[in-house]
Amino acid sequence: MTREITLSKAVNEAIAEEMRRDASVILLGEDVAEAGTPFKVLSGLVEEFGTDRIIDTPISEPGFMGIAVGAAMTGLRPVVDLMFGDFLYLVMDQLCNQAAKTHYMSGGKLTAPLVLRTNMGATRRSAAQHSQSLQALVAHIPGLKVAMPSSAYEAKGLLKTAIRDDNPVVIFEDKLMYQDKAPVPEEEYLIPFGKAHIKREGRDVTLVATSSMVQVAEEAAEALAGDGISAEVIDPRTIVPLDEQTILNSVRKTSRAIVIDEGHQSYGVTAEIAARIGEKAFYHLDAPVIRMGAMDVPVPFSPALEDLTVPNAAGVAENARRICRGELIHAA
Amino acid sequence: MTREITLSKAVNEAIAEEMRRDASVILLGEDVAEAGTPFKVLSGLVEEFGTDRIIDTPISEPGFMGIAVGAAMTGLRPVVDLMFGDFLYLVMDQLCNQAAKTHYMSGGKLTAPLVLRTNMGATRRSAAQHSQSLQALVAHIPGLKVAMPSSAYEAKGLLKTAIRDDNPVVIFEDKLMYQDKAPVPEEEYLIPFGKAHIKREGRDVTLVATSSMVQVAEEAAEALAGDGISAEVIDPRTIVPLDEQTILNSVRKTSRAIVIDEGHQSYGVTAEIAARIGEKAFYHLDAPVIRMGAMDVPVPFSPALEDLTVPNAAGVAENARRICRGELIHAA
Amino acid sequence: MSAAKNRHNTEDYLQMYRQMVRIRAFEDSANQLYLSARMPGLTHMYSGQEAVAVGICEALTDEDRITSTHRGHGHCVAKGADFKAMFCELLGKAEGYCRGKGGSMHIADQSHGNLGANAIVGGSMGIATGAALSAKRLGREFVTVCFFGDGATAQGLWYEVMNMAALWQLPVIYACENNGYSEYTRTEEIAAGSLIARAQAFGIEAFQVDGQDVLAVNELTQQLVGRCRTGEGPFFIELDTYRYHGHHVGDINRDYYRSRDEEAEWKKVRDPITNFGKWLIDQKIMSADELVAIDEEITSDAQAAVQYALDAPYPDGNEVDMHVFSGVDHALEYPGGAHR
Amino acid sequence: MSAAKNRHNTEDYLQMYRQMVRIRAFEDSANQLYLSARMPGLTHMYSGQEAVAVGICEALTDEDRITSTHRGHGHCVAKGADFKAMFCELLGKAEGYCRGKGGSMHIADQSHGNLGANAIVGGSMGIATGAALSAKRLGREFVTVCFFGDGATAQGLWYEVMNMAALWQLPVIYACENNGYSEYTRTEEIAAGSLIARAQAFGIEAFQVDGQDVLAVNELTQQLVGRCRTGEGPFFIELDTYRYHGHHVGDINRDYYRSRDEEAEWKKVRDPITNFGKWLIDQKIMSADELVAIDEEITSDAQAAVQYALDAPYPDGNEVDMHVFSGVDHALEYPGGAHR
Ligand SMILES: Cc1ncc(C[n+]2csc(CCOP(=O)(O)OP(=O)(O)O)c2C)c(N)n1
Ligand SMILES: Cc1ncc(C[n+]2csc(CCOP(=O)(O)OP(=O)(O)O)c2C)c(N)n1
Ligand SMILES: [Mg+2]
Ligand SMILES: [Mg+2]
Repeated sequence: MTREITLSKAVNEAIAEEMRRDASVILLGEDVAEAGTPFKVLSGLVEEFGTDRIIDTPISEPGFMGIAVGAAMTGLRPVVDLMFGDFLYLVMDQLCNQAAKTHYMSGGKLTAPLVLRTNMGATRRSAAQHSQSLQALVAHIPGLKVAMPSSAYEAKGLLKTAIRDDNPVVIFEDKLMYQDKAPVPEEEYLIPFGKAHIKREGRDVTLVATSSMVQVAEEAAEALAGDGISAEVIDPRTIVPLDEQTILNSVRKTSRAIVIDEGHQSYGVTAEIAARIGEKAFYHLDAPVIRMGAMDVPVPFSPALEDLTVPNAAGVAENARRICRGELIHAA
Repeated sequence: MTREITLSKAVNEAIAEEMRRDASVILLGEDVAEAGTPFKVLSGLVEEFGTDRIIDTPISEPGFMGIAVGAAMTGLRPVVDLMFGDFLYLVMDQLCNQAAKTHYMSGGKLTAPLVLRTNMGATRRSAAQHSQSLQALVAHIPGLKVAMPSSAYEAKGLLKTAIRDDNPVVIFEDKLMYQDKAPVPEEEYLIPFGKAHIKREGRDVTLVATSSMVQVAEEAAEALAGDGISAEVIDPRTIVPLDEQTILNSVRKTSRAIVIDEGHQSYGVTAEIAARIGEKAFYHLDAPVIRMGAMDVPVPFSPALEDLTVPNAAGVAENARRICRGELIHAA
Repeated sequence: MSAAKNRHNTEDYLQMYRQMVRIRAFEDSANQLYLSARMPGLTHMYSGQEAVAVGICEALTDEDRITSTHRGHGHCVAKGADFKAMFCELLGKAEGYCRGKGGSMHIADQSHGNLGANAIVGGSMGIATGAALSAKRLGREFVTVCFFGDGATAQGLWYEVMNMAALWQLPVIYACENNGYSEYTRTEEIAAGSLIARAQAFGIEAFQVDGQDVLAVNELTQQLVGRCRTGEGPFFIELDTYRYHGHHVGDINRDYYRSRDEEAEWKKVRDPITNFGKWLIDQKIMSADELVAIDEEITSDAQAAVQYALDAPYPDGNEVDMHVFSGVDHALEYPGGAHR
Repeated sequence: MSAAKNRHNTEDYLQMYRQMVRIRAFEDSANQLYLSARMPGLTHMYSGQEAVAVGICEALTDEDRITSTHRGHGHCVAKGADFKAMFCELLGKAEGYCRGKGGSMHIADQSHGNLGANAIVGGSMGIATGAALSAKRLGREFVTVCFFGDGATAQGLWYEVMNMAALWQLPVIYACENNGYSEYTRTEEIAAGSLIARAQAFGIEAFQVDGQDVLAVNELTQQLVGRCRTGEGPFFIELDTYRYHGHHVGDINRDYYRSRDEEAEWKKVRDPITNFGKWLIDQKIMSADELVAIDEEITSDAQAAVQYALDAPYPDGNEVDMHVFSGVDHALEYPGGAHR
């Protein structure tokens, strides 16, 4: 049985189900209990699980991140709620120097099974310190897995998998999608890490898109269909591990690729995926791999500027048309 | 007049010269004064400039990074000494949410002219928390400039430029190169940001290498010359701004490229440079762009393992031979 | 409140009254803009806390610096900002203090020494301390006040910079506006022990003051600013206060974390403007009519500024990659080009 | 030191003596390895501080947890670790506690509850507090001791986790080994106010104890551990102590920051092993000869372990991408392949 629920509800269900299944799962963060977070994603959980398991913290991101690492090393499975992805900078040491390296540095003796749930996404008029999409930072650090759900379905299935994973996992929810609905089965399901999802099959161009950008890619694909261009849309779902094979197979078929991600373009996620395609599908490519990340500018507050900074469907479609027409976009 | 001095001495001279020139330059960090840092890079500065300008701090990286931002906004030009690049995680919020965005968020009214000097580089048997090369993290953040000197000459010239820049600059010194000597003019000089240096001209393959990897690339080029392969070695010197043009011109000439950097390979510096080459020199490439970053593993302590994790000259030369022979490295 | 000192303070008293009323008027207008869906994003109202910003900033000169918070309009007005440029900023317009790039949470007013609001809780504690380091190193007399909330005391950064400020005797005043809540949580639930004691543990002289009493706040601040100028400092002040609105303008249903009665009680008994107004009348400094006239003038100023901002133009799209780097006109090669 | 409690404590006393001597012997051997260029990298000697680690760890069970620091050999030995696996780790050998992947600064011994040394100063404060949260949530009785130095008190993280530990009454003991220096800087230059007061400001009961007196340390810890087990906690202990060597083994010329006289004085007057040995003899618990016999036995154990470690094999190259992720045998497709 499948019904339509919001991404917010999907996250809520994933946590509730895992907390029911496993008494060692706890959740901690700012205003997660009675308030259920500012986005109300966690509403109702404290009523079921109590303040012993749904734990309100002071505004101490490094502190509660560190506490989660220690708790994870000693028998709990903490889910950390980081209110905005922009606060990642504050927890980087505990996440990247401690959690990510614990298993390796101890020669496999210690584990830190924790989940850091946070968000990403601009165009919410929240300005430079509440709009960043910082997935590239954590994807660069060995020892961390990184998931980027693109709908309520993925949000639930990936989060449940994350909670059961014995490694630290960072999961980025798009804060603009919390109210978006998608079909989600009533029955329990998990989504494995490292398996991309072919959202739409196509022949002429591959659109690899993460999180919010999957919708953008689908919209572009729809527009392109009208022009007789058949676009394949691939959602990697996790960027670490990255399902290179599915992406490469697609590009080998279509010979063209555009990579779209809402993080800043330079030194970002699009670079890695484009570089791998360029390296490993080189002899199949008919055109350069196009990257579309967010502009390399801090996110401006003004709506007149902010909307310019992120990739949109029209831009994706236009780039797709150009490479399909064989235009040498950067031949200069 | 040019003499040979160590990279350590070059850094020391750069700071001394800039402090003499500009009374608003101060330096702060742990054990920078009497101790002159654990690497002794700053020895003698406190004797000349006093503890008012060479300031020992407590072990409070976020704190003194934040203090530097505020000082920079109000008339000083702080040089922050971050003892190990691995501690970047601790200062990310102040560096990336504050310093990097101040100019933009204020619509150009405020500036934060500061330099964060830190280091990078493995194979020093310092294990996972003292061996990272985290340049990719800061290169991803708009508003930060990022310099990676490859010898004493660059270390001095780039640092002086950094101190005079009105923007926050992060400069990574390779901690294994502090005692390496190179010719450095007695006369004052600056090295502009965003201008790559062609270390060695060649026809057959372009080796783009950063910091410590420039030496590795030169060694490989030397070996390749013996095989009749002419390699061009390019040192970007700054990865933000990146001198795309010089790199592209070279690749358009050689038709082949290998990108080498000591940061982790995935979602790292090699990805960005390879992706740009793949996109903008696509029609000139005869072979896939090869990336050689550090392995995607935390840096292991054991010498038997650590040495495996970073690119070396033999590996670079071998990859170069393969692409020059037209071997389809990743054709599978 | 104590008795008026002497008549020549009249100007100061009036200025404080006006500034508190200006903040309240600004926030009422901002809230209306939100409620009528004419303001992008969310914003945090300062109403109720006016005596803190005004009492402190009236003890400062334009040379003195402040750092502000997500709840920053009050600090900005109190430090001398202009309504029009502020509303323009809140609406993302080109004439805003930050050309629309910062918005409510990043509003800065360099000309009056406001180093900026900050959307990272506690994020400006280092900046304020660094400004104080500048003053000391450059031999300048300015003092820096670091505003932050009770919730921000949970950020480790504060302890790091207090330690350095104390070691280096920096002219900085840490001003903690304890409004009893951080977001939807009562202060008692997130702060163990005593805030005052936390500062004192670093050897910092610490004070607690009624944040609803503008004169008490101002008097204490004057003393401490004076001491800072003669080489003393740092200092810590905890100011007890209250926010009238929700955590942000969208926080309407808040019974689950605080009662309407509690809110009503503060407004009735401890309103900083009402009480100071009464005192001005009691002390025969102003008449009730004169105060009403001031209120009305300021309200109409605010309305005019709102209208001005609503009519003002947005920044041109090509500004999007300006100001990324100082000294670089445009940071991107193709801002509107092939990549969008 | 106070008088011996009663004869049935003899075993405990002996165990403390042995453990202190074992730490000293371990460090002497490690230093020799460094000086003879047979150890990769640098390491930080614990010598001089033995009474802290031993006094505390002897009040703990194997179920109790500790977190350790860059100066971690002492904690590791005191918590029950084996010489061979430790030396193997220091030399990067496969039989090391961490298969050579961690080295001196990351040595961990899960089997005895040592959650690991940490090369980030203060980096384990969250981990220790989190372990205490586990104990409380899982209804288990274990107590966690968080070791750190005086220099680490400058890390903001400590204040953040103290606040939560106090709010949530967690069974954790923060043990600050104040050895007077952080690297090449005296504590007074980097710590304003009072360390004890900093903990107290969060409502945490705080103690100061002579870190050279193993019995005093042990007695206090026993009390606090007992109270933690019955639901009290957190606690803070400041232990005054001294490191005999340089900051690390390579810090040989250190006159510029501390005098040889100061070092000699501590060694002469306040050595924890010498003094405890004397006390054991005074109390007629042991004879001087018996003590010498113990010392010799331990020294030869250490030497044997060093030789064992020197002869032991390095990990195979293919281990390089193992243990990146739990549940993934090898993280990389081509660890030794085309990319090196
Ligand atoms: C580092 C960080 N964590 C969390 C938030 C989300 N947040 C914004 S305001 C706030 C509460 C702040 O409370 P307080 O400091 O008391 O200020 P008040 O809102 O009461 O003025 C929180 C948690 C943030 N902006 N920054
Ligand atoms: C975050 C961080 N900053 C700086 C360092 C470098 N460092 C290593 S040990 C040390 C001094 C620590 O002093 P203390 O905590 O007193 O411990 P002690 O060495 O005296 O045992 C410093 C600064 C580090 N490892 N981590
Ligand atoms: Mg508050
Ligand atoms: Mg110390």
